[in-house]
Amino acid sequence: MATVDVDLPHVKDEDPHHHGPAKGLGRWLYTTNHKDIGSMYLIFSLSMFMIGGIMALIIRAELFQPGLQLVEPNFFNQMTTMHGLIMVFGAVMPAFVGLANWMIPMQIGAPDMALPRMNNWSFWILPFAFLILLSSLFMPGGAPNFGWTFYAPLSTTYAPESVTFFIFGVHIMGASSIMGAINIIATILNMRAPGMTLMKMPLFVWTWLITAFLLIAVMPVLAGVVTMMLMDIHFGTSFFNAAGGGDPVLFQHVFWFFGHPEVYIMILPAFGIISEIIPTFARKRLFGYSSMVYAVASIALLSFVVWAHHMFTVGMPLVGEVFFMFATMLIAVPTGVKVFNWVATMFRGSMTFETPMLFAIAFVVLFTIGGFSGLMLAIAPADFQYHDTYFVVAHFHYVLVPGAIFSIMAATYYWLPKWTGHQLNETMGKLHFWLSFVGVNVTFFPMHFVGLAGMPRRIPDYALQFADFNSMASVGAFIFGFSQLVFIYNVIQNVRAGEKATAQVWDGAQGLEWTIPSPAPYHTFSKPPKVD
Amino acid sequence: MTEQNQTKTNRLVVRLATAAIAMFGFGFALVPLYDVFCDITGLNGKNFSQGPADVASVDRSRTVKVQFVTVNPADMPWEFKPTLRSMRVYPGEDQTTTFYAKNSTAEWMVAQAVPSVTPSEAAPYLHKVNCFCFDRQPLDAGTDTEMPLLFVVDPELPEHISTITLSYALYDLTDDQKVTQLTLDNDKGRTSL
Amino acid sequence: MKIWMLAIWSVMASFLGVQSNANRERDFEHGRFSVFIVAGLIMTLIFLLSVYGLVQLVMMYVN
Amino acid sequence: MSKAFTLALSLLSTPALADWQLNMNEGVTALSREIFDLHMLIFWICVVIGVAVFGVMFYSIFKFRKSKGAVAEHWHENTTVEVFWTVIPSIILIAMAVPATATLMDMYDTSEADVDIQITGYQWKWRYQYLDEDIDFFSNLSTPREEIVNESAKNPNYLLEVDNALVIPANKKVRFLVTANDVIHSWWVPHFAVKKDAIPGFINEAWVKVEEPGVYRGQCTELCGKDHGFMPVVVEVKSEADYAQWVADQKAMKLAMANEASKKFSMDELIAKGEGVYQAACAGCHQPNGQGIPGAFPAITGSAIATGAIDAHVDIIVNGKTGTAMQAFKEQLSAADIAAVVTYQRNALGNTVGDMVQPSAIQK
Repeated sequence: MATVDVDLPHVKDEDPHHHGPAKGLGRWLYTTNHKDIGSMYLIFSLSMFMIGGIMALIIRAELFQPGLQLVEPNFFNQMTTMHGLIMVFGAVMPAFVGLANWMIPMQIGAPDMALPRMNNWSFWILPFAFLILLSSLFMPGGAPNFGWTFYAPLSTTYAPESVTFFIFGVHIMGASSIMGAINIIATILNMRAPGMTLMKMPLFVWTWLITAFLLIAVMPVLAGVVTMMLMDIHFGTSFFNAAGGGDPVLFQHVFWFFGHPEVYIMILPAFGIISEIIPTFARKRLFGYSSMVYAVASIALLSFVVWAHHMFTVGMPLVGEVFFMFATMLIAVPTGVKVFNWVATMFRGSMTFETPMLFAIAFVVLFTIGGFSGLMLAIAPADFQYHDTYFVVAHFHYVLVPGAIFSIMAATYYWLPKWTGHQLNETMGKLHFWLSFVGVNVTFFPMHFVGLAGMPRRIPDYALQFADFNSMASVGAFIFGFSQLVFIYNVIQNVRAGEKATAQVWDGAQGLEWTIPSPAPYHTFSKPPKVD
Repeated sequence: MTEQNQTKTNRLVVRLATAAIAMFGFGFALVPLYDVFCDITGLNGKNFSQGPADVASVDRSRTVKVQFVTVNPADMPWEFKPTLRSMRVYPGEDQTTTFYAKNSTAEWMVAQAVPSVTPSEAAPYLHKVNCFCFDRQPLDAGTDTEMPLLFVVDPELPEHISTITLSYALYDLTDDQKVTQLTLDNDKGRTSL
Repeated sequence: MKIWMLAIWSVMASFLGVQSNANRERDFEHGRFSVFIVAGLIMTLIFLLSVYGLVQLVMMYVN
Repeated sequence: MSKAFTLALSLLSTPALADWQLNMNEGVTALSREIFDLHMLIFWICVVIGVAVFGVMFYSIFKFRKSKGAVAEHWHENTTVEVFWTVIPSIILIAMAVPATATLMDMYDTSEADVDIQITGYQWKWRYQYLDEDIDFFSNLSTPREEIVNESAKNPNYLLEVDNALVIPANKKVRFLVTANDVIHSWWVPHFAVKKDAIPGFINEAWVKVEEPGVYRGQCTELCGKDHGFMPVVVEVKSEADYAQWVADQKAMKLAMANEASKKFSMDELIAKGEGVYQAACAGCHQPNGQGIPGAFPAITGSAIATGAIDAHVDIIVNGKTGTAMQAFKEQLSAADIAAVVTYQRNALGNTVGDMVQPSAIQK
């Protein structure tokens, strides 16, 4: 991140008659303040993370032992589907949008987001989207039970009636993401403080700019595919119904055309966060800032040409298999290489290991393990043995839980003193880290083994040879699950009390957000800072 | 937000919004794009060639085994099977075969056969000159029929392909037909007034 | 024309994931945003076709 | 109370054979071994790169600590090093692509097969049709329900056992034509390294040439609804002689079943046979006690159809009911089975209608 030396705007010269936040519920309902909306996104994401987590614990409790103990198979499928949907669209994406809302204006010296009212609206439709989705749990026929990838015809002709609620839920989530993305692009491109050129922007802002373009390109395609589903179910078309000339494989192509860029949408902001945290605690500038920016930009384009590596066993002609294998292996290069940049940043640095740094290092190690299993999955012939087994479940949980979730936790611990003005309780933070670290590995590493041994995905019960590793995974899941209560305690504790945090907060921190006092005043950078 | 910044933002937002709507359209454009792509590569064993194929000459140097397979999806009660399990054909030579269908239920029904070819690489080379799958096949209660298929294997079929399997999934479209029939009658009724 | 050549070269560098600070400053100083988007799309198309060509080559070579 | 008891019972019954299999099955075909080698090759490449990267990282973590007085240096760019550590993995990947493409091409071999078998995925069972012989049967999960709900100990092949296994000859190329009847399934036998999605309305093909006779087990690998985890694949590979013998037995059995349809049964014989058929084919939805699941699957006890006209009862089993989950069992059950299960449903599960139907009266 380019070094930024800027004169500290002292609080006094804020315009004196400016008013603090409104009082009561109205503050949150009508707020157009990027900090309030950021907090609401993060609180919403944390609650969704808990709900999704409870569903994960139900799944793991059932899979603790062979035999059906707790739930009957149809409800189990509902749990896996809702767990996937809520974690992807409810926990990870809103958390990143919340962090973007909080930090981007402060990092580029802007007073607020470019379109504050749209910002409010794109948050407030989210709780209703998930209310619609979650209410389908109580409808006759139950919630969606066709997996978060909702392949046709299971999700069209053979779906429970609540599928229509699922479709409208996804429509609204998509609208919220698109509006959020438009808002972020407009803010980054038009509202940077003078002197804050694109070259000097922190990497978190860069990765979010690229993610926003990805969102605008693919969320409409997701809206398109669920609209096609709606027409198939209710208006008698046959996009995906072979009887009327449609094709279920068409669904998979259009879904994964959205799906693969979506997984990059869920990891690029994490790259940005880690690229902010490691330089701070290594007290050394990020190694190869330009390479990171260019590599992230190339991912935005290359992620559109590899979607069919999710479909190697669907019966593609040989030309298709070989093409998507080559393309997937080639685009792994700009993605994987970033890890070397982080390690090079640490090399010859001067490191301290507070909680954010612990999470960041765990991210680099465990995300790379997920990246390696991803590389193994790219080998098409081997994928015939891996596809739709627990090996794939282990892969994407390694890139999502120690990947996206750990980076969100790292960001929260990193910027919380700036938001609340209180220093972090390091011991509690470390307790949460080590519990999560152990829980995540005990949960997901055994899944590699049962997956290779032949256990398919999304099954409520399994053969005896998979029993031992599954019970271990379930124990790990409960450890990881309950250690998130420590996280909630840490956050609430930090909001309520703690030593006064300085503006700088972290010794090695660079960037505009550290030039304003902690807690960050309600309105910051009303007058743009001088950045040279 | 200075004045000039505001207009710049508005123009940017309009451009981004149109991009989002364009991508929504692109999502739907993927459907015809997919069919064109399938027709060229035979992806998923589909080919939409209908009618006589301009085939060079009969290639008597090799024979290709063409197998016939039938599937009754969902709750299709008809009995449906090929009269001939497989044939050895010369590429370029017109061939005919029939498929037996019996409607053993107590009501009039109409069905639509959906073809699929494997290996998908061979799909563009199997030309269906005339096939019962081109249109819907009605059957009265308790009656049966033999439905014709005229096809020719294109001599340009790659050498390494020696067996082509053509499968038909027979779908029950009785309800769909009744709905379309209803609308047709209404139109006729309305026009005749 | 020089802008286009530089843009193409930068996009290829970004596909590899390596870019020097100097080049980046040059790109951001002189390059125009739209030029980079178009160059990026063209290069992605070229990447697509070259991988497809490679696949056809490998297929021809085998049988 | 009973749920707590079953939970306790299941926790106590630690499975007989604890198995800590860590790696992929090497398999019994040339292709599955090739795939296993590819798997191990890419695995070791990842381990080597991992050790290198994490080595440098943990070295830095221990060596360059502030508490040990490390002072951070100020370089933050070195394009040559970056090019170096980008080109090396690219070369490794390209090198990796060569054997992978070779194996993939072997898998898409289109030479003539000795045996062609059509595999059709149904909601929650497989159907095997031998194209050259007139053999056609369904393969249902045969794990007893008591084991699944933990009322009795689990046998070693728990959830991986079927009533009629697919039988194929060893050392012969067997070609599978994979399709589906309702939703997308996926036919997978880990030891063959064969996995192909079964897509309704379309046909896919896969092939295998197994070297050693034996029984090989797999499962459906694409979410297909309620009992996705309960439709296993069992393939019995026999030597050529045994296979020919098996084909002959199947033909003989078909003949026996044909004349069984003309035989006269007593009421008790029908009810006894009917109970077995009910547990295998109907209990999945209508539940073993015939109560069904309200809102999803109707109950048999006191059902209007089961106690009404017997012809309507037969017709709904033979032709199913469009638009509902009730399938047409015409192809899945023999005439004798249908007659038996109809008689059983009318004279058991709380119904006492008292009439019966002979297999010869079943119109298929």
